[in-house]
Amino acid sequence: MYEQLPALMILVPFTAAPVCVVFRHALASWVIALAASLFSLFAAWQVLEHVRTVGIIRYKVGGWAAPSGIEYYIDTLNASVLLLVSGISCIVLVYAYRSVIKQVPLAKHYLFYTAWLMCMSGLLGIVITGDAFNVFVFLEVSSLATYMLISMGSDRRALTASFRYLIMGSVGASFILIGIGFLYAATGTLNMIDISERIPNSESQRAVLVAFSFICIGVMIKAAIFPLHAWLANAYTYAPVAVTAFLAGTATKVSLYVLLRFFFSIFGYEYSFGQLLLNGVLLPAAVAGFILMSLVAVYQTDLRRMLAYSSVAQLGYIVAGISLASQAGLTAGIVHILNHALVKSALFMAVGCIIYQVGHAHRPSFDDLFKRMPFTCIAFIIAGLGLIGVPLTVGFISKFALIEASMDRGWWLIAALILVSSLMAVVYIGRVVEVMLFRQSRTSTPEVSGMSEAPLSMLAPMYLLIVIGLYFGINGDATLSLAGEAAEQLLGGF
Amino acid sequence: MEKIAGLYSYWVVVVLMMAGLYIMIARYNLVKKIIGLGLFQTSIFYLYITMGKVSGGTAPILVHGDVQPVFSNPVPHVLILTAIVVGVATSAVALALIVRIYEEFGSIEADEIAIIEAQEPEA
Amino acid sequence: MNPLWTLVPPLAVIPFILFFGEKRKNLREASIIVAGLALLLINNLIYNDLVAGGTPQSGEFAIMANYSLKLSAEPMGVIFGLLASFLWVVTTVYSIGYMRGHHEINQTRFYTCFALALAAVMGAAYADNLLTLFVAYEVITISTFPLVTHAGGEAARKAGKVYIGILMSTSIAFLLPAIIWTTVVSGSMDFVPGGVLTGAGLSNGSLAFLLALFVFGIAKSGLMPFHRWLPAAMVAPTPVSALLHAVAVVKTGVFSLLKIVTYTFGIDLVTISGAAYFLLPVAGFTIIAASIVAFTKDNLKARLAYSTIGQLAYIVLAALLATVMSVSGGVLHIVMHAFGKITLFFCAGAILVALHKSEISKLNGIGRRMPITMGCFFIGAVSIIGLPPAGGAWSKLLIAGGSLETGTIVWAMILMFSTLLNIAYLLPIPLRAFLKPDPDLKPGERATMQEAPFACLWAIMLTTITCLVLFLYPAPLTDLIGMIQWR
Amino acid sequence: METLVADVLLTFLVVIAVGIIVLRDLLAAVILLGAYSLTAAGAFVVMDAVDVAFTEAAVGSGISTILFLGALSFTKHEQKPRGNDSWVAVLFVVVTGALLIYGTLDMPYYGSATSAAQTNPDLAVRFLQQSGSEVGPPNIVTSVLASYRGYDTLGETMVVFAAGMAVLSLLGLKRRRPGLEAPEDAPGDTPGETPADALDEPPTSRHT
Repeated sequence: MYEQLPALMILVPFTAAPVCVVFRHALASWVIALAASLFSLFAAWQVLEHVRTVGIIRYKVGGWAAPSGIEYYIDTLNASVLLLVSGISCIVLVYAYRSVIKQVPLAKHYLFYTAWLMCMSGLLGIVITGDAFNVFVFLEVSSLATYMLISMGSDRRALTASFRYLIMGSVGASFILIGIGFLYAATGTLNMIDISERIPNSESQRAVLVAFSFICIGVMIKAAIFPLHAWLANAYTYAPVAVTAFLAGTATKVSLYVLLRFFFSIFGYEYSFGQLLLNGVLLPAAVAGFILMSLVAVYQTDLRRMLAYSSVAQLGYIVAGISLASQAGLTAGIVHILNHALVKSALFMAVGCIIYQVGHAHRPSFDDLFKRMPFTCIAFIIAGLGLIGVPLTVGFISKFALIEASMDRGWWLIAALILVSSLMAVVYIGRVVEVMLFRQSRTSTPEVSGMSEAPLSMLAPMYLLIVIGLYFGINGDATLSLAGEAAEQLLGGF
Repeated sequence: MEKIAGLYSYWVVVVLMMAGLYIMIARYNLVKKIIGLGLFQTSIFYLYITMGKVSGGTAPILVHGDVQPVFSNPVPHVLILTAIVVGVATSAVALALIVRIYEEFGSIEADEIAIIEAQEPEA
Repeated sequence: MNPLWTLVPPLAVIPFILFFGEKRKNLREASIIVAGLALLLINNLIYNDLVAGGTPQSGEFAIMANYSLKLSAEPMGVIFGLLASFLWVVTTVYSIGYMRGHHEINQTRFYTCFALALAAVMGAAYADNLLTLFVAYEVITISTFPLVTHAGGEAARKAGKVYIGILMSTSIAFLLPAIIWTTVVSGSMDFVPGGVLTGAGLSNGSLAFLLALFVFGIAKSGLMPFHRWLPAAMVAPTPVSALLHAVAVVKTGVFSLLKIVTYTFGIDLVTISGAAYFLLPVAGFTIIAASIVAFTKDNLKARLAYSTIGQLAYIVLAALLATVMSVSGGVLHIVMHAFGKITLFFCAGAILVALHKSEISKLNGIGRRMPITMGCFFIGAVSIIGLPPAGGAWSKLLIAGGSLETGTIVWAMILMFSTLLNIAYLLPIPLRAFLKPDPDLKPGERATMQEAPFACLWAIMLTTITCLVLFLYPAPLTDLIGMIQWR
Repeated sequence: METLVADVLLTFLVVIAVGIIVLRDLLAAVILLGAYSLTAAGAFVVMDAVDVAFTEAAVGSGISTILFLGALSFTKHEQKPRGNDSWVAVLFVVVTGALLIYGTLDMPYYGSATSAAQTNPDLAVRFLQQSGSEVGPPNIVTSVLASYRGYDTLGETMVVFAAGMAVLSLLGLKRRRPGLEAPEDAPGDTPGETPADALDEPPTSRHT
């Protein structure tokens, strides 16, 4: 049983999904989804413990040893991402229950939770596998479920947002498929470790290079890295807000994980960064991303859209850390994957609470928000400070690590630009906080001036996430050492 | 010359793939985009299968007896069998979305829908 | 005594404040005073330890692999800690009178944030490394934001925007990279006698740039051009202004700078590298410009705010001159200016509560109605100007002496000129109050006493007396400053 | 001989692809896409991928075409004459294609029996030589699909399930958006009056 946990982590939510359809009952499917997520969380936690104490897990799926069969390859990096995905899923699921009641028709609830389970297990499947083609398959599982979840948004623009994402996502997935095809032609294998061993001896180095570029572009589309982020803003804005909170913390992070795996484990550090592709293309894209997207976020009036652009900007930080390609830079990038997931999910949950009570997230139309929803506002402020990178929040840990790493490499300009972009975060978060605290009710009807907080079942998970964030902000060593271990393993190749 | 003979079928397939990709990104009609996606994906399948072909080989099905003929590589076939189903599944979801979009917006042209969306108030 | 204990009273009192709330005001305020006295006692114990030759310090709390939060007591920190805890008690007593007399709203929130800010000030005072200092610095910024915007409404919104905008932006844009840079080149964040940057191999130009990042990054010290937050914060209730402008916020700024000059750079490195040359004129300019602007302000609190900017620039100047004498003068000036300026702010608040006047031009003749307040105002002004028999004389003397040590007289000239300006903008206020006729009185009518509530008055007298005592008996302070390890 | 057949089919595919690009009648384009799949299936047979050919014919040209036709029956049949000249798109496609062609330059030639893929002892060689004894069925593709890479097939099943649920969620239930916002009259019931059609007012844009 214990040895089978890696497989069960995926299979339990997979099996739970059809069960939800069988029951066709809102509450029942929520309970099933939550139970399955909790199980995955437990399994991910056990796996992480095992990886950190005993060592890397290589699990033969279906009994065939790699490279003939498909295997799971779990080291510190993907064990942490597994924990992140299943953890965020659990927390946001609790939150989702009430939120979804307002945003999705009751008859569709069981489908909603089915899709949620599919999405989560698809993401877990991408992360856990050690087989290149398998990544593609599970990418599609999670993508289809994501398109479905986004299309359930109550605004009709959710449909077009979902469609746009589908087009971009399919192009990305097709690019990855092409890349894997070229890799197979060049190496004759699909297992990641096997590929990495065979690449240096391959007679088809051009094919390897093209495979590298296509996988890189394909994954960058899925990860919404600037300038391939066009799908993200509308998708995050019009999806049911619980879905946005879930995706913001998991989907793009998983894609970044895939990027890391391909760059460092499969192609290898020397290959990836010897081709001038990364330093020449990726770093400018990252920097342009976090500067421009922070600027765009400043001018957004819809909170969800603002946070969506902010996400693209924050992904830029992560990519910048990766592009440093040093132990310190990689550590900073990985730790920001975890930290930003915590912060951004919490922020979207706070916005969801506002939407739940106020009915919209349009900043200029708020009034008396702090008086009406003090707990939500406080949560938003704390998480916002985390986004800015104030000390004792997670944002500070990762920003500090990132700036230190870039200064260490002597990349002063990057460090300076990161700071400029942080200042923009002060502005866009500050604008919201200002409205929350100071915008008086213009209609001045005394009866609405009372407190009307979101339900406890939404506040509690949000605060749980905030507390986790604060904990890792104060005890940053916990995440940093994890990320450091992962970075070390990545730089060492397989 | 030998190179051209050995590789041109790849090149043609690349052109086909790009035709599909072009339709996906250049055409405003949503259905046409999905047709382009189908074209793109089918061409990728073709690329894979091309890679598996061995001259003078046969379909990878074992025959009775001790001596087996030369087989083409079965691995791309396996992968593409999965990919075909995945591709059609994606198309199905996309088409369902298009039907819903048509119901809501009365159009299946991306530019027209964008204009309608721009006129709506912020969510 | 572990300096960590200093965080306990201000944090432990918060639940009590929230629990007692508006309904049991007396208990709420009594609990704060008890906490304040406890804090004062703890600081005193730390002081005793230090004087006895001990090195009171806390354990390390690692928030990142190589970087931890740690508190430890050294002379500068003990002075600042004692000062802040003493003035917390006094300000609390004063605010009891002020807030009730002025019928302020949301007093519970006010006292909560006040306590939180105090805890952060303690953290800054005893910070053992740059990281701890930075954390405390940011917590002060955030926890005082609700104090600045206490009144609510449009004016508070604008002021709050400027306040948080400048303080947070500069700290992120300049202070944070300066800290990380220091860490990258020296491998350490600790405050070490003689400075960690000595021998780190930075060129003079880099050192100058790094120092500039620190000086401008610590916008709490009010150096131009990042001083705008200080007058903006004027919309806050007067006890807040007193706290912000005399103790917590601004003093954290200059205190941090003094510590960084002494323990990160080392005063020798600053002198030898010439890093401060191009920053000294900025401080000099701020001293003069702020004094001139103060002269043009009719609003009493605004005039005091600009006066503060000028006085803080003295300390910045003292830090940048980086001689033993000037830095000692800077440390001493933290205390002297604190008592002088808090007296003046208390007086301004008392006038507001008693007579509802805030413009200087309207203060004619009020000396008859508020003789004690205006008398204290006079002594506070004398201390700020730097004249005997008030404490401000000593610190100004030391800074001026230190400036002469560097071999040029230009900085001493600036100090002298600004003293003249101080006289010109401060002394007319008590003179106007005592000598000009009261326009509200009919001829022949006698003024009646209209002093502020007793709690306010008590606090004002206490700080005034301290100003005088510090002139006569500065020995404990100077002894403590003598214990600073410069190298 | 078989190369020649494959080449002829490949030429057909190019012709069909051009047709799909040029044609504005969606119905015709869908039919052409079906034909494209069918032709590709034929080529797959020539290239010894009979299982793939069968699936492509059934799923790619059969089911897929039916899905398209079904969707078209709910929407419009014609693509409007816009978005035909996108130089950015052309440039992007040309660059991408050129990169791909560059990648093929040192690939094993078509039909090579000594390529890395063909000679990998752990994958192709093992499947060809040992699947009979290790798994059983004579069809090696089946063995690999069901056994060695059975986990992919599980994923594939989940994709189909997810797609089914997505279609069900989009179309299968009562067609109504959730009730948070004010009830809106559904456009699209009367296509002649939809906002999109109003955009076509200047008749000049309808030129052919």
